[in-house]
Amino acid sequence: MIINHPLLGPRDAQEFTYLGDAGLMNRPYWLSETALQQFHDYLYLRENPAGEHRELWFHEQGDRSWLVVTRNTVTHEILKVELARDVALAQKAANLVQEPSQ
Amino acid sequence: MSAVSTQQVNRLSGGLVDRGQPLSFRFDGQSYQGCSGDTLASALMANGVRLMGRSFKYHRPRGLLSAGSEEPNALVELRTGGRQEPNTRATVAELYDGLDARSQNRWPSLERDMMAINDRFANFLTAGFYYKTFMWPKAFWEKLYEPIIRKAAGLGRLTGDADPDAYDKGFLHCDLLVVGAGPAGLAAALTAGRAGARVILADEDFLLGGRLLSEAQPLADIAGADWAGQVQAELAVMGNVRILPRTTVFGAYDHGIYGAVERNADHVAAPDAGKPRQTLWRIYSKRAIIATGAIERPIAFENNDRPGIMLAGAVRSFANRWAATPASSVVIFANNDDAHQTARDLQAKGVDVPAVVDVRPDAPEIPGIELLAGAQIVETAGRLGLRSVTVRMANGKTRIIPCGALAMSGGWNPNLGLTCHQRGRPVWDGDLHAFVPGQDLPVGQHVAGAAMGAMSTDAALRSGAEQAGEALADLGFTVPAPELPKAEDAPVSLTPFWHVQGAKRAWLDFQNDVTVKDVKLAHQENFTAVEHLKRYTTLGMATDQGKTSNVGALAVMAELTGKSIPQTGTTIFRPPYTPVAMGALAGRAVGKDFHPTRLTPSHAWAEEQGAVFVEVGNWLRAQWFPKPGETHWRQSVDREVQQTRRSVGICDVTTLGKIDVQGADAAAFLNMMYANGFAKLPVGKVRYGLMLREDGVAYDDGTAARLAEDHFVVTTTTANAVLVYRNMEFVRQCLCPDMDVQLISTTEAWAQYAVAGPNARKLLQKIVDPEFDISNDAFPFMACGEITVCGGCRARLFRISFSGELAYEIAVPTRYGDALMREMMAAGEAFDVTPYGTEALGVMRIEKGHAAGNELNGTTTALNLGLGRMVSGKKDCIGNVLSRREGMNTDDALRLVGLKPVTPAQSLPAGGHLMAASGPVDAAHDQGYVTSAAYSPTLGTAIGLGFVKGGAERLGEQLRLVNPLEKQEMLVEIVSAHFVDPEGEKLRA
Amino acid sequence: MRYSALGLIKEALTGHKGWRPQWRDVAPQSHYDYVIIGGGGHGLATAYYLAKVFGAARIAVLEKGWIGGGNVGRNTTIIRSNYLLDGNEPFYEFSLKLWENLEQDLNYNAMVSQRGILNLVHTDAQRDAARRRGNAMILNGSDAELLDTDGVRAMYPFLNFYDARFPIKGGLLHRRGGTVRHDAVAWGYARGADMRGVDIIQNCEVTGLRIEGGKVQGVETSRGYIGAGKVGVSVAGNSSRVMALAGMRLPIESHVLQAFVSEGLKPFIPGVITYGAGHFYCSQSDKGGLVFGGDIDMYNSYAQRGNLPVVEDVVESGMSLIPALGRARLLRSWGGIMDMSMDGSPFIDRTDIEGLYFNGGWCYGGFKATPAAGYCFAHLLKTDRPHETATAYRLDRFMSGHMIDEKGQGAQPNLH
Amino acid sequence: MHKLKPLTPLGSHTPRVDRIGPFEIAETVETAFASVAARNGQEAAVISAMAQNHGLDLPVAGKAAQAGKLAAFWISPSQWMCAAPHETHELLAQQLKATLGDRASVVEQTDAWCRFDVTGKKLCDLFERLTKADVRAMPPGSACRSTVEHLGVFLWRTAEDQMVVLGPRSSAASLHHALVTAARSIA
Repeated sequence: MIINHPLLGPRDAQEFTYLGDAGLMNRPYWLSETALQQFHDYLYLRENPAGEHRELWFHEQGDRSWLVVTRNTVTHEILKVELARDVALAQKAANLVQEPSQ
Repeated sequence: MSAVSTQQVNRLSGGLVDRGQPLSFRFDGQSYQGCSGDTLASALMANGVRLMGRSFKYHRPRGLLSAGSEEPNALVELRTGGRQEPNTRATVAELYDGLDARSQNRWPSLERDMMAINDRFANFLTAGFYYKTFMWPKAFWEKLYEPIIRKAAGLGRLTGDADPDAYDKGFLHCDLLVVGAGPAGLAAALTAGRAGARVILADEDFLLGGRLLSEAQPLADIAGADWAGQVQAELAVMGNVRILPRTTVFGAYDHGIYGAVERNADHVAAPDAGKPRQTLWRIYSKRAIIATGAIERPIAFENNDRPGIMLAGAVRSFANRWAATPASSVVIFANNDDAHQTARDLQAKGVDVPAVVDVRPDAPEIPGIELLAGAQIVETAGRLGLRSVTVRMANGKTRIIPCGALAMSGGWNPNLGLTCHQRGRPVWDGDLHAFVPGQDLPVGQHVAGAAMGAMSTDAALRSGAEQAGEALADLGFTVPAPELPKAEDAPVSLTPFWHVQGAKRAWLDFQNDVTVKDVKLAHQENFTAVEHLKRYTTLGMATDQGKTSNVGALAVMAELTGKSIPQTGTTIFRPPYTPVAMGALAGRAVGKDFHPTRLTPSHAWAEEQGAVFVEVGNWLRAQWFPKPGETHWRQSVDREVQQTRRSVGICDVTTLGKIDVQGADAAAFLNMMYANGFAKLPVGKVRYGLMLREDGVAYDDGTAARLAEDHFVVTTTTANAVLVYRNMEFVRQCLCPDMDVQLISTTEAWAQYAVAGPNARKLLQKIVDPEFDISNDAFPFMACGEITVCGGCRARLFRISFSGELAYEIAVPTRYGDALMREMMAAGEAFDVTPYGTEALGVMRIEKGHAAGNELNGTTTALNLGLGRMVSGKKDCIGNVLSRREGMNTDDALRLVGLKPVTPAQSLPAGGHLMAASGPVDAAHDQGYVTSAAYSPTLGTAIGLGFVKGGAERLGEQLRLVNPLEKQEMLVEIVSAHFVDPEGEKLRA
Repeated sequence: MRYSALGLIKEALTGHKGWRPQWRDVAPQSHYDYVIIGGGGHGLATAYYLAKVFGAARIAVLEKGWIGGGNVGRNTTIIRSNYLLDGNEPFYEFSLKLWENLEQDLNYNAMVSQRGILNLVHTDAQRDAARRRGNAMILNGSDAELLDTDGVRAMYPFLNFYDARFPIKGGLLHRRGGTVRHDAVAWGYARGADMRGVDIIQNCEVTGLRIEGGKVQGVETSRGYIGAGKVGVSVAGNSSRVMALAGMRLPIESHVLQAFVSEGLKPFIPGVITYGAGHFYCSQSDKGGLVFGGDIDMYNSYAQRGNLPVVEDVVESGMSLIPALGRARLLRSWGGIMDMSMDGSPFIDRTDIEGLYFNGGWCYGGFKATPAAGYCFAHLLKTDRPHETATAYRLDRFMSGHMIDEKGQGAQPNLH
Repeated sequence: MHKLKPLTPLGSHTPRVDRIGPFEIAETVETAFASVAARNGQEAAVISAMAQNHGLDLPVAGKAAQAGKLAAFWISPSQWMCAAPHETHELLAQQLKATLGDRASVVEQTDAWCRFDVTGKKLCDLFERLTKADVRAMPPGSACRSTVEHLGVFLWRTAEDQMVVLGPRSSAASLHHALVTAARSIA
């Protein structure tokens, strides 16, 4: 497979290490009432669609960027590639607006 | 048997063979001569050889069916010794001088094969017969039946000798990959090349031209082969076009990546020294054109498998390209016009064509050749080679026609392999009566020429140019259409005809001996799904993967089920297109080069000392340093331990991972990474740290040294250096993106040595430059700092101890590591310093009760390791929450303990299980297991570490250590894991 | 019809006119007591044992394509009971014992061949781990032997003992392990179930689960609604898809595992051998093909095909272990979808929905488990209690912290 | 000067040079390396500081830059590898840190790497056998990280006929073996 790196262009997927469901970026708050249940769901009940899947790839043999790759798990077609750090920063910003308590 | 037979009785005039370059070769010990340009198949044919192999199941005599890579019958063992390659298709084996080939799957000889007895029992050996038998008595399957079956099965032999040849790998990038250099492929490459695109043109043949090389009809006023030569010449001088002959594109993978094997040296006896036999190319293409032509299909009729019965197009290829005929008289059997061309070409070459048998009542006449229209061949004769065919005439009468060969044609199937590799499904073309590529082609893939159903040369040329134009237009090229010669443009004229009705066996899959009867039986037993049909009858499972047999079998099944062929199923192909030598797929990564080797900074020095090395991951580390007179490794290891504990020892610990962590939030970041806290660690101090996975299981431990408020150096275990770095980047980029942290690995930048033992400080004081005070007060336990050594070389010093002794780790830039080791050894002479290896390191850490890889095995928690306290409840960290799950915190949870044999002499087997001192010995009563064990020269007894249920509370209790695997059982006592210096006075001294 | 030597001879002499379909093609009835979703090895075995051992009636197996078309038809045919953990080993030993009597039980020759499995070790730590596992196997009633280098050489002289990057230091030999003709397992169970009245319905895709008041009522299929007393889901790589029809999320990811076969060769590799320093395991089929595989492709996938890097990785490993392989040719590669669980171990459990049961998460270990998985799933479906060898295979074990992690890789499915 | 005698990555006191057909493969030890990573939000500041103090314009992704004795190539978002002659810049990291201060994290990388300068006309014919990177699409002034025979490396195209390969120092021998073997197979 070829992943079109946002900064480096097309790179062989073999340069990357796969982690999985991009939901792993949404780590629950450790002190919440239901932390145990939340962490259980976060770590163990991942998305596993036959179709579009947002997933994390690490460019281990490249620029060491974590990427969020949107890929179809049936056709392997890649529809979108983002820098995970940008995604995470955007989420943080959004979360701050929603739940200022944390 | 080895008198050279020089007369090539079946050699015709003309062709693309160089009679000026005769080549001698051997087949089954008999010497022959062929010409440059021959394949083994054409050379054998020219020499009048028809019998070339035996079939898989019935061991029926077999000759050539085809002229190409789809050949199911003529498989030979090529070369000898380590280079012996089984199952080579004679049709693609280029002839070279001295070639030595042998027939296979026969005993004692090809003519007299004892296993042909199977043919007599054909009634018993029908499809799936073995599922119904060989079950009585029970034991006999493995003891008797299966060994016999296995011996009879298989084709060629592997010698077991190592393959002496080298294989290369490489990576090619292009705008357009053209697969196949026939008319369509050449036209495509020409179009794209002239447009300036990066083009790769690959063909499995050693000559470009594909079918053009086999056809007598010219393109306009020029011979097909000559036109191919002209195009090749033009492409060859284009800087943007790369031509790869002898290169099989075997697989279509995701996103335009194709796998290809170039045969660099299979056309010579052996590769030149240092040169590869084959090269595996991974081709990255933006677009690809599949121009792989078509494969002719046989007709099933009784005994249609005799040597001499071939595909009509193949006969034409041998006659026109290789100037060879399977016999002096050849009958044609067909359901289409194309085969008539074979008759014409053979006649033109002076081969006798007694008749053309055409199943079509309205078949067109062929001037000068008898046409038997509406007739069928119902039987053949000739055990080791065709003698005659029996024809049922249109009027029902039968007629026997003597002949040495039969050229049959049931029509042509587009060669779809690469279009199916991503599960694309071909569709049925009712006009061609064949499957053509469907709409679900791999992204970026186009199909041209006969492969897409453009069967005439003219249509192939034009579709090649068209497809290239389309593909490149997508990429933004402007593509002028090239002027192409006008060529033969006959429409496909064919009446579907699959098999002649009859009671005897009519072959569909020639290699695996699958007949029409087998398909009928499969249908009868409800194996009607095409995949069931294949798996039950083994149809299409042979080395040709059903290239010539799948469609015919589908047609028969369709008749039986009363469905259409497309309703019955389709033919899907999987990689590789043709079998690929394993050597090519492995490339250079074999033997010692399987993985890179990592050497430590003191490696050269250690070699001088005669150290014994051991693989630790990709690292080579000194395991121990034998001294003269030491005959057993234990002597060396015991000495290294004793010398270190008595005075001082030095160990290369460079392999530990080192990660530089900087930034305003560096401390907060480490708080997140480690179970224990680092925020309050003062500058100039080191702290031991434990890392958990998010599931709460411990996975790595190490230290973090704070060199500045915003600067840490983290060490990891050797095994987890890469993983820890990856996880740190994950936390940095994905979980804590707003933290100010920067990371980089420095594992290789620093040579690092542990200096341990009561005299460690004294030794280092001779190395560390005097302006740095490393006295116990100035540089206490767990201190760290940047210093200089040996007169100004920058270095780092950490006062940490894995051995439990007064110990330091000292680091200098790697290039100085060798020199520092030598300096320290010299400085240590006064103290009887010893280098120590990984064994002594292991002994000392067990004596000290430090957990290592055997304890951090991926299933143990901080609690199990006796480090439960380290998991801070005051802060978040990876693994914090899930480490509190009930199942991981039971009272009888496994705890790390020390173990001592009750009889000191006994050594403890790591991996032994622990049972109560008395009572049953079984899994239900398992109390734990031994993780690490060693002989402790310090205590003069074997010691071990292990996990025991509720271990911490069971000190002093005796258990049975059982090792049924090696019939061992012994009593052990549970003791503290800290065998030496439990109070830690030594390391603070 | 029962197969016998006599019957075979009779048919041979009379043109094989008498052979009956090995299973009937039937149209679905409106209601069954038990509906098994998934006509793979596990589903068919479940139906067989439900009917044969537990005396259940009115059973249907629904298969969206052709039976045996999933992983039972695309695996590397290995059977073994060489597991470390107490949650696993008793189950796999139970399975191996069922294999040992399978052919007589089914009256179908699936070519169970206990040729022995050898796991090579290349470091002292690996030997320690092998010793711990071998002992666990023996303590659980299985068999194991620890071989040294010479012991390995005696069995496999053609391995790389001279310039190996990672020298062979011995191996853990499990003599009762071996191989089975994989397709025959599906057909044998199908035939056995069919003979006991089970309806095997091919080309019948389940499109929905009808659930009312927290209880399953039946299944919607491409061939209409089928009522069901109990529904057992046994669909391997499609577990997440099918259970999503019931609104459930599973601790499972679907990954593609490739497998490979070489051209037919005369007998070369006697047993099953697994490399300890690379991703490679290999055996030789009765037809002569070397059947081998390695690691999964590492990314979530529902495509039954893999990519080139894994092919190269597997063959590199194979060549570094068996240098003679260079001259053999790779004939065919294919991919199967593995239901990779979060700890590498499976589930055979009830769900929160009454009457809905789940069997899955087998990673790439499903084939060897076929008989016991079928037996234990049937036991659960019939009695609502887990079979004694399958009590650990609970869906809630991650919440309670009772993972069964043979490889110690944690919640990273592609590493199990 | 201290008394510790350096060893080359290949374990000798003199760098190794191999000439194979049209190729020269030269072990090079005369370069000091230091990584420069901008602190959060400091990328612009670091870039301008490097420009002002060293006259070097830090390059964008995939590129390298040179200014006098100092060179740099991009290795990660907001992170570069700087290079300078070892004899004059053995303390490159300290020198850069002195001018960049808290705007950047600077780390000595000199001995983390072994460096091979591969020179020859048919450079791309050689490297297409070694790396996935499309070397024909890497004009002089390009740099990228990829793999060579299972090793993570930096490829730095310094001239039409020269590629600089940086590999993990501990694997220098394996990397050298890979380069030499590939050269022999086409020389």
